[in-house]
Amino acid sequence: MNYELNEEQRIIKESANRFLAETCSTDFVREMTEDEKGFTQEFWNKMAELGWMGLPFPEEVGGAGMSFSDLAIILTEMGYFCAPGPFFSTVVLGGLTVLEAGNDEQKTRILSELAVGSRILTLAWLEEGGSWGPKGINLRAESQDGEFALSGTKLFVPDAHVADTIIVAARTGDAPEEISLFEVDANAPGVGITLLESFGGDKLCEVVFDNVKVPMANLLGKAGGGWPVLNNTLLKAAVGKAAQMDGASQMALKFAVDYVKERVQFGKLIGTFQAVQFHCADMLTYADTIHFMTSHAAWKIAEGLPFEEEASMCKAWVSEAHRKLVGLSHQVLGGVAFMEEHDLQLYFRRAKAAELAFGDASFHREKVAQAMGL
Amino acid sequence: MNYELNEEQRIIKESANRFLAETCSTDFVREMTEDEKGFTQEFWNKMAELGWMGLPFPEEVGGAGMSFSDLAIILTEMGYFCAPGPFFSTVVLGGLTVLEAGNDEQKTRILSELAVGSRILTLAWLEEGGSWGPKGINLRAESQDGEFALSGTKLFVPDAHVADTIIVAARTGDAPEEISLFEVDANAPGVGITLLESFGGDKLCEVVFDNVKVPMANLLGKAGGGWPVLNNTLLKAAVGKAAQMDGASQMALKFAVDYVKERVQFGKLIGTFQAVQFHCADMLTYADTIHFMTSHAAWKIAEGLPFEEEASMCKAWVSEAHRKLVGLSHQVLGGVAFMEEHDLQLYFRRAKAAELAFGDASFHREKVAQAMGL
Amino acid sequence: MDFSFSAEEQKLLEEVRSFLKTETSEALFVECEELGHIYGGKEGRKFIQKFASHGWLTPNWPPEYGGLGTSATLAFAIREEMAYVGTPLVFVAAHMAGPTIMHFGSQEMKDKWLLPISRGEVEFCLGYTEPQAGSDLAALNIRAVDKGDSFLLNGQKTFNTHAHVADYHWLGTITDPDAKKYRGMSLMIVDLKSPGVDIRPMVTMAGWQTNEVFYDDVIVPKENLVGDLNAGFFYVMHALDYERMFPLATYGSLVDEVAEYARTTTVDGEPLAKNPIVRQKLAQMKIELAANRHLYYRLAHMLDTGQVPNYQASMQKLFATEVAQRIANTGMEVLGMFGQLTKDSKWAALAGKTERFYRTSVVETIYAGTSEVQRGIIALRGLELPRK
Amino acid sequence: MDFSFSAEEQKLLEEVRSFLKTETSEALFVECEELGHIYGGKEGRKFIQKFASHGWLTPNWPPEYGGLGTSATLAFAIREEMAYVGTPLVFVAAHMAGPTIMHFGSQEMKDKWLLPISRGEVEFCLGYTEPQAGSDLAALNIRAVDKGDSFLLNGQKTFNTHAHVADYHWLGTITDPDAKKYRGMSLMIVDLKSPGVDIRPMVTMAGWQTNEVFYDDVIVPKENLVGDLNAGFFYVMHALDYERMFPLATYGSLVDEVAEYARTTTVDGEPLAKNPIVRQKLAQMKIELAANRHLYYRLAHMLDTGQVPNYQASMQKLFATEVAQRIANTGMEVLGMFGQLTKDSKWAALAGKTERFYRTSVVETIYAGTSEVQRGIIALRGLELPRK
Repeated sequence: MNYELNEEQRIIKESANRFLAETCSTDFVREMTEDEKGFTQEFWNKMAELGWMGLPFPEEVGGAGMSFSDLAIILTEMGYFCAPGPFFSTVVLGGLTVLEAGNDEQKTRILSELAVGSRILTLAWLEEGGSWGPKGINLRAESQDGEFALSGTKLFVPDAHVADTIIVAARTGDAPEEISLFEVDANAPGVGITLLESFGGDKLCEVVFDNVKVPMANLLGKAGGGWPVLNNTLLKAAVGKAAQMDGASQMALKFAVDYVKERVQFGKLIGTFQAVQFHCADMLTYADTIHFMTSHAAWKIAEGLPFEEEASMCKAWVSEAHRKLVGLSHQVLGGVAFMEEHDLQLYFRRAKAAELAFGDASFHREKVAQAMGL
Repeated sequence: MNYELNEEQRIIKESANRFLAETCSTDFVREMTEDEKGFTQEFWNKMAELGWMGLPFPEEVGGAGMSFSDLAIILTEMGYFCAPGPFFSTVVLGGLTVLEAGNDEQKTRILSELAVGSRILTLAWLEEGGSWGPKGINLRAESQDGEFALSGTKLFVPDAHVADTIIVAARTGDAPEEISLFEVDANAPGVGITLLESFGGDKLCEVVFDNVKVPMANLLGKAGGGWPVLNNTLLKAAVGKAAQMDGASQMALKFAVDYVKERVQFGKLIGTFQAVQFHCADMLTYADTIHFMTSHAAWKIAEGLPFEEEASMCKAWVSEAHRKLVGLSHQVLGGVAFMEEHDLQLYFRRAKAAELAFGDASFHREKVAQAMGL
Repeated sequence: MDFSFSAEEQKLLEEVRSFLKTETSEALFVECEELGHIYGGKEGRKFIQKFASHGWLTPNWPPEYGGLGTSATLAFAIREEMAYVGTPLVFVAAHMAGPTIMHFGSQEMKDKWLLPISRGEVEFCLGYTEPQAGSDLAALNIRAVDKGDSFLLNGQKTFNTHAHVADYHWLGTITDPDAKKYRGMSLMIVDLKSPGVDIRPMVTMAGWQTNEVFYDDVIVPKENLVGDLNAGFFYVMHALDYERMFPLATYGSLVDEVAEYARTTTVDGEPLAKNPIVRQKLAQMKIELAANRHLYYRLAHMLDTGQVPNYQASMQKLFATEVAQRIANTGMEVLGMFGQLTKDSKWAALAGKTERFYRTSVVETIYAGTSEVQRGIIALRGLELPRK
Repeated sequence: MDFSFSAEEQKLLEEVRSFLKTETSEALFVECEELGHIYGGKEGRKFIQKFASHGWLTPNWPPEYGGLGTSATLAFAIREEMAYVGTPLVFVAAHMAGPTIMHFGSQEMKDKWLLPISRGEVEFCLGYTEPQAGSDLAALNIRAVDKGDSFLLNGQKTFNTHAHVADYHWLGTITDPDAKKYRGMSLMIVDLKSPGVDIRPMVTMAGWQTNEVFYDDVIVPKENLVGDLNAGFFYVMHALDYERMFPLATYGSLVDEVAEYARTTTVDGEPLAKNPIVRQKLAQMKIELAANRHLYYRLAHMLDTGQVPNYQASMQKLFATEVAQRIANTGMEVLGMFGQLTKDSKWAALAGKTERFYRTSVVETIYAGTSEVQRGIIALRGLELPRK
């Protein structure tokens, strides 16, 4: 057992922290939230130069061959600073799916571009029905004349508006899990992308596919074999999201602790009030358990071990603990942090979006129940 | 709107309080918990003399013609003092069922004896399956030769070991709700009663019916029409149980508040610590809401208004709030109240038994959901 | 015990409901939104004056001051109705300043202010909080110096919701800086159009506007002093006892809408409402609303029977606001991904109401006395726990 | 990061598990129960001595004192195994007194006590709490007066679990009544068979026994003083940092049993385990157990890397004990009416384990530092919040 980062990981963490502290002020975050694109090319290029995009991918395709645990460290720091942009969509949702399902040609072509920051990816799976399961996927891919034609609407597709490639989960048969994954050019005729206004500060899109033609060669993995791959990616994404919440928890805790050490009410530092102390103690307990649950699930993925139960335990715990932690931070900070200008609200918004993303606590508890043989 | 007792009710409350303060010490409660019978004839007779047994029944059958709200006041005081004995079984479970379902002869005969304390009743409905619904009732009553024969096992029958009459919910047909109610002599051949050891301090029994013959005349209400009556009684019983928890909450709160005003730790009265104050504040909030939710449901019953939703809201809220209140009292009292000799444990045990009785919070929330049209 | 409204009360409430249904125009809500989700513009005033013309703004005031002389219960019930449909709810003039003037103001002050207030003609905003004095009113810095006929006011207030549309500031200010805490504060009515008043918007994370108000040599006529000099803290506390009430019906309406959404939305072939976890969550909210309703009407009952609510008001505020947060969060959970979409989003559920309430709910347990302050009051006043 | 045991650790744990399976006799549990649910009788000692003969009672002690020189992680893991099967878990001699002797005791004391302790041959019980000194150890009253070769002890202790079966009392006593608080307390080892020692049973609501111990002119040889005179409070605090750990596996076993019950019990024609609400509740307990496990092994990791657990130990105690209460309550909820039946009842589910745990769980958040004390430590030490 070892609860600390190794030397290499500490370096990753520190350099990510340093980079984001310099480049990703909350002014920048606010600006990017307003910005339609949601990030700057400069910021994106710098991350690419640091090798972040290629971090979890094999060296053969231009990646750094590092582990999911290492990726989680980057995501944690991004969460700490609310870093904007399609990094998560590209690397976690897109990249890991291609790595898992793609053939050699696809992997080499897509991931090598991804790794240098010249291709933005995303994943489209949710639809109107609001279901997280395979039955919710009803966008059809009809095979005709040696290609597929996709028709239907995907919702909540992150960063589709800036993506080069959308990986689309589409129905290719009537059995519940007959789902296939396709690499779709975001600029292909018939693809219509609309930004959805969302309170979390992220960029979620509606993507309408109107008889979009996709070549056979763009099938990722086996026809009808998409669901296990997708499920796998979504569980990894849940852990990645937890890593962001891990970082965000540290910042929300810091806001509160710094404040209670300087704010005076009733003639005393409010940090001396037992009630405030207890709120802060609970925040620290949430923060530590969030960190460990996330690290454990990430480690399982990194080690190539079965990770499904840990991933769901992680997302279930972190989703709620992080929300409660941010709530306590608000309670401790009082009216000051209810102001738009206080940065805690950025974290409050992202906390709820992260809680919902890739399944909320109830959803993942149900998965844990399944793993328990209930 | 009026949130206070009326003059008459205040008198009932004060006299019940005075009587129980005199006769029902916690020494007596502990003794009766150990005692196989669970109460003394003397205590029972005194309650009868005070007119408690007949309180909610019409004057024609020897009752006092008072309301369910008035009965709830008595139950609250009994909860405050942990009063032992088959009062609840006799009056609420047995008496109210007879009042609802019985014909004139049955009402007059049974309730007039009940009212003077000379007949103890109870109700047998739960069985091995652990279901609260009609499907859980599988004890059969076969009609043969102008009488019924009952065979099967009832569980968790309160006070059956001292009852004269057991009202039995039995299956008389295959449709889920084809349930009938029977007045069964507890001493009839074939009735076998065994006390179940239970941690709550109450007297729950297994009652085995081995081809017990019951005359036609002992059918209460219509054949096959027992479920609505039973359901009605159980909802009233849920409110009655909440009334007991209302009283018990007051005592558990009192233990804590008295203690924190005299216990010194770290050189201060512990009641000055903000954490202790907050625990006590939460207890008071629980106590007040418990009281109002219970009073409201009882009032609905008393007024003859539809009470199903309020009864379930009441039991759902009170079950959990009371448990939490008792838990806070334990936390505030610390090690002292973990001792068998401290009376709080009597309330702790009864809190859980009361929480489970007549459906726990989840069960009643589901009923509320139904009432909401979900 | 009696948990019903009288026939008379029911009839009046029916009229209020029907008024609210027909008179809450789209224009009213649009104006509100444009003013930073704050009522008080032209449409708003038109609405409230029409509403007030029935006596419903101050129903429990005596008729001579523009009320109907009804029970407090009815006044509380009317506010629930307003809350449910989402119209403005708290009127500082009618609900906070007015009663204090009635209790403690001079006859001149009563004659001048109460009728216009009851008719909804003047709007006040609350001016207690300062940057260093949030939960702690004893820490006020703003100074009013006696200049004979008037006071000269200098200082700053913060979190003055409604100041940018109100006519007057109901201001707590230090008038005796040497007095022991609490004993040097006075209440006065300040015309927000006075020279030297500078109102600067502050935007909250819920999207609505509040304000900082800066006072630079502002002259306040002495006649605008409320009651006695240096008795302000007592008046504020008194008003808290009499006037605190947190109708939760706004959030109650969200529960109803989320339940309706659950009934009409199908996920994986089954109505969301059939999901046992959704059922439990919504039922729990219904139950907590019911519990709050009792704490709420207990306050009215106490007022109607000549008692002074004390810790009971703190309890209701505490309970209501914590329930509000749970309701908003439950709404977000039930709506899932759709709940986070804002009003203008094509796929938004319930027109973005849930995420808006979720953001707003953050401040509920903070403003008007934090949950920590309320728990302290309940313990110290309700249970008489020792202070030291 | 590494969340696995080494192959070596796994192998040893496998041996421990297999030992626990075969060597925990019915007689052991019956004896425990007869002693008031307290281990320490003949069977108990036989068991622990056999267990200890493998070095498992003090695995992380150095071999010269009877340990195996293993990691703290392994020691923590062994305790989880013991907890899971419900054998005695906390040995005051091996787990509290021994390490303090090792750190601070004289060479004579180490030579005399450590090997017998590691072999499970002597049993200690803890003697800190007094009626007026529960959470507040600075309030001790018991006095040990220096009589040259010995101390003369007078006073009273309370909540001395295990005292009626132990050999020695690990006693905190005042040795300098004039010293400032915390600076006049010493630790000493008192033979419980000494004349003047009176042990009186106290029965807890969980059914198990604890004790009051009265000291009336009891003579304690000076050699039994642990470390320096008046340094006792420091030793106690040091031991807390090093020795606090709350394996939750006892309650973990309940979760597994309740889950099995749910899988095998049918209600209304469906397995209880298919009830979505039951599923959510049990899954949540599984998740909280997992979270606690990290807080637990973090402590071991800190010890293994030369760090001193501080607020981290408080956090684990706080978290574990609150989870314990939720687990016991969840068990009661899932078992419904059947959960309240006690062991001897014909219809009891899980042989009454749930109701027993439910009663026991009450004290978890109270003993060994209440949750309030732990939260204070986390805030003050973990976050360095101001004391004043």
